Amino acid sequence: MPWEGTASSFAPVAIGVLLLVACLLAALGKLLPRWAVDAVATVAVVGVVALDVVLLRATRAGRVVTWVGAWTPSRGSSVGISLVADRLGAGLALLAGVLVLAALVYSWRYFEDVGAHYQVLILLFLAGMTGFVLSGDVFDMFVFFELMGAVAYALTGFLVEDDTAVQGALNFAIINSLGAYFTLTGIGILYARYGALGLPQLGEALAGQPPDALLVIAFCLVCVGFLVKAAVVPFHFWTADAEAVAPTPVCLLFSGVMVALGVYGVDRVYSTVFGEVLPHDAVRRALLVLGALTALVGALMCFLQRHLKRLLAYSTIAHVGLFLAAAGTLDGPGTTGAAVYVLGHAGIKGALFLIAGTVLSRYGSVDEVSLHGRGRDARVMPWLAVVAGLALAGLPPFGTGLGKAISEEALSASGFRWGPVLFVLVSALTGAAVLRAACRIYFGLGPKPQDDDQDEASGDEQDRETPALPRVRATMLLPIAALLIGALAIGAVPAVARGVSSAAREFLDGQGYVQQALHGAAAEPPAPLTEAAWTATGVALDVLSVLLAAGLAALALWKAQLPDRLRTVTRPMRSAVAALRRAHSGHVGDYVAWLLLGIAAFTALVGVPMI
Amino acid sequence: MSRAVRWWVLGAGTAGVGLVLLLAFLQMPSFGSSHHPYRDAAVPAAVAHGTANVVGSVTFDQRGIDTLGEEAIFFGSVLAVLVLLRPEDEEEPRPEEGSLAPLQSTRLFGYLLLPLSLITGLDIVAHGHVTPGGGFQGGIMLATALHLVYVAGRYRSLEQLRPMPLFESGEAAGVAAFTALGFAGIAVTGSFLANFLPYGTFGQILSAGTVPLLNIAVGVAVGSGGIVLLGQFFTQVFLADREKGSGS
Amino acid sequence: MSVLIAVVLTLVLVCGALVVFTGNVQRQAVTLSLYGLLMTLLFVLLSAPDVALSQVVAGTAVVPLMVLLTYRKIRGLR
Amino acid sequence: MSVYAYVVAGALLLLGAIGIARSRDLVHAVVCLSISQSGTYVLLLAIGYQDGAPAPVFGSTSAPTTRVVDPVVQALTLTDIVVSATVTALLLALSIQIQKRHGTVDPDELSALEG
Repeated sequence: MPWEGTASSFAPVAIGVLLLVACLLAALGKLLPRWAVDAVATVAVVGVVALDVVLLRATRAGRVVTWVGAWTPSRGSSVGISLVADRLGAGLALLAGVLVLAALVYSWRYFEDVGAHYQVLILLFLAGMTGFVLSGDVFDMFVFFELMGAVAYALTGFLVEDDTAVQGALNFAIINSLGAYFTLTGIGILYARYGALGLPQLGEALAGQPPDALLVIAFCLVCVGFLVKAAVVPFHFWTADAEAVAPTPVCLLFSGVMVALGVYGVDRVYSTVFGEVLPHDAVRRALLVLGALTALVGALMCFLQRHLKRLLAYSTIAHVGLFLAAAGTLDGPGTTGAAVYVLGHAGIKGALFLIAGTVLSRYGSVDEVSLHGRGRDARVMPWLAVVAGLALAGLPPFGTGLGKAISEEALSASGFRWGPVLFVLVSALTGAAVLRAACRIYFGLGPKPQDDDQDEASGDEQDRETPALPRVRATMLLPIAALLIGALAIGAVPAVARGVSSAAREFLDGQGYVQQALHGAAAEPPAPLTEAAWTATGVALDVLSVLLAAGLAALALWKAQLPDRLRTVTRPMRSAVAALRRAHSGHVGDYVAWLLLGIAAFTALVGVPMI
Repeated sequence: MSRAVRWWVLGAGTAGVGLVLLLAFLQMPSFGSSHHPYRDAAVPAAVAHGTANVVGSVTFDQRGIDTLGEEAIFFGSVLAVLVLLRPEDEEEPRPEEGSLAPLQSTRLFGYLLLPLSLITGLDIVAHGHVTPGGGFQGGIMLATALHLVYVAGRYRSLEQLRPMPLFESGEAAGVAAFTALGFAGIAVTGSFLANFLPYGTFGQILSAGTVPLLNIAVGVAVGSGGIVLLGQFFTQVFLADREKGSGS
Repeated sequence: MSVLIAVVLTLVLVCGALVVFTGNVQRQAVTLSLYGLLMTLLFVLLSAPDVALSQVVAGTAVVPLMVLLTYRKIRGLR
Repeated sequence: MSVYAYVVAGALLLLGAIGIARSRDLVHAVVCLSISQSGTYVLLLAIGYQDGAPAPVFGSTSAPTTRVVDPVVQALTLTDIVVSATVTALLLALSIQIQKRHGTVDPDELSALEG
């Protein structure tokens, strides 16, 4: 039978090892010295990463299906829970493991007086992400989603001494929990009619069903929790508050992989359960509208920020919008582009957050305005920051550039002409914001900006997360360099994009998923796509967005010398921007109101055209 | 945004979501219907594994990894409370003495009920696979039962009875035991969290294979976690009284 | 659907609204405890003894106690 | 009357959300969040209920039969109740820290995270 075999126990062993080591550290943490705690946690994560690599190689021969508790299906039905690792799921689990490893190594020197609790929470966070990505049961995904959430609230508010940390954490907790309850309601509605919780069982039960109101509403409600976690507009308000205050290595995990898991959740549930039932164009339109909206709001807010970590948080929201737009095409090229873009973005954004961490630890602030020219003595960091900014804008041959190129190609091929325009504009805006901040801090370019508007959240009162470090330590520089090189490798090595395209096509094959998980049918992975490579138009559009980013950054740096005529042009836009900024008020009541309105709007967006 | 705008957005959102939910509810099987496909498969599976309490079988045997995830959430949350409420340097927890002594009747009932509720808690944990109950409910019951010592006596005697590090590691031990039983499943039958022990006689205490062991592991974890949780909140309250010097 | 379940459902809804619309946290904790008891009764009527046990232990005793302790701590800090 | 139980569940879910939106105290908001959550419990158990069916626990007297209330939703709910009590404790701990840091737990005064 295809379910036995050693490969099928890799997924539960990975989760089990993480939990066991977390318990060990929690029990013995006080007795062990700090270096021993770090060593144990890092060895455990290295072991899990190795397990993920082996699992990824095992998925090359088709999905690895594990029925937990030996409840393998008989006559096509089972009461147990399946963990189904296809290449995309195993790849995301590996990405999560690598980023957690980078965060742990960075934290060796970054935190001084942290007890064993920090490492235990990081291990539980990885267990939650691994379980969420590999699970083949929608309630099980909800449980690991809650595990990721609870640990993330604690990690966000970890530095309780910092004033804003705890409030950002509580906003994050309340909105994420409420979103999760709507997901549970959707699961309940689906369970009421079909009496199944597993993705394969639901996929088989729903095949051939007419798309009535219950199915549309169940799909939309189940997606709410994932869309909140992915920080899609209008559920995104918690992200900037949480990431502005969370410790830097934790932000690396939030922006690098946790938000991408939200988009993965929506896609996984759609392709395995609702793929045959809900018409593609209704769902495609909804995801593209949400994606475009998120990308634009994220990019605009990103360009307006002066607090480095909020700037990067809004850039993450902008890129999640791009992932959702690309994956929203619901076809091979689009999903490939989104997956490559997620991998590239994880490396670049992770490196940028760690660089922001070094800025905070060396200069005691993350406020771009007050740090003007403070970083002139740095030698290596300025160039890493500039390269990362250009890569964020889509500089070839970085993975972000390749992901952007493939996604643009996919969107224009499926008839959405505005796709490439959106991608170029958004990546240029976010790249420009990072370049502006880097040049201002490290090279002191442009005039010293005077502190004009005070109401805006400047990064000045951000407490130092560690005692002042004379120079950046190797264990902090190493992860930054490794993440940048990783992002470069994803774009430069053609085998990566080809492998991801084959994984994306396997991911979209809902029928194959059901047949293999439930009936043990052999499934050989599909051939890679030819589009999954650099193209002339792709490179041209990438270079265009990089130049646009550089231009916008220069414009922002020297905006004081702009002739007055140009500034009057931006007068009407200014009031709209002020309204947008006020909407991000930090008030949990507003966020709940937007959450409810967002749920109603998303359901109408998907359902109304189908009536 | 201003309160007025928030009201409008909230009103629209609530109306919209209300309509969405109502539309779905109208198309769901009516309340009390007999259409439960998952139950039709779960009950025979539980009986096959000798578990009289089918809910216990679904929780610990059929959907074991769900419960492992819930255990991890419980463990993470208690740890988070420990992290978030850790006393800063200028606050060290010393409970105030000389507060109101409990009434004689409270002392009597407290000390009478203490052993009774502890035994009930243990019974609910141990019989989780036969009668309603289990590790989760029994664990919380044990945690709250221990606090009868404070209700009937003084907080200091409660503190002596529950050294905090013991219960912190007790919780970690419970979760570790649950995961270890999962790995034992792989060692014996090659599948994680498999029910590899003999199923015993249906309806008796020695039945349902690993379900009672998992129940006990969860009872230990949830019991010690509950004590740690309540301990943190009590310590915080006494901190406030010490700073203000007011009676507790 | 038996009348008793309908009555208890209505009581649960009314008590839930009461909890939500009580401004003072201290009174809210007591109402929450009452709400927990009503939920326990509802779960017994829905023949879910395990869940009723879970609710009476967690929802009626532990959560209101922690809310009260939090309220005491916050009032003490003011 | 067959949807009344589901309507009560949906109402509790929305009541909690409304409570958070209009709350002037974060501890009050956390309690409203737990009311929302109890809405999902009522929904799940209402889905699992069957008229006249006994509880899914077989004693020495009651022989095993599949004519019982759905045990699966009960298993999902029972663990969720206890675990969410600790997540509520986590949120209460956060609100204590907010009081310590900001001297207030009123969301209106706390909107310091502007922009």
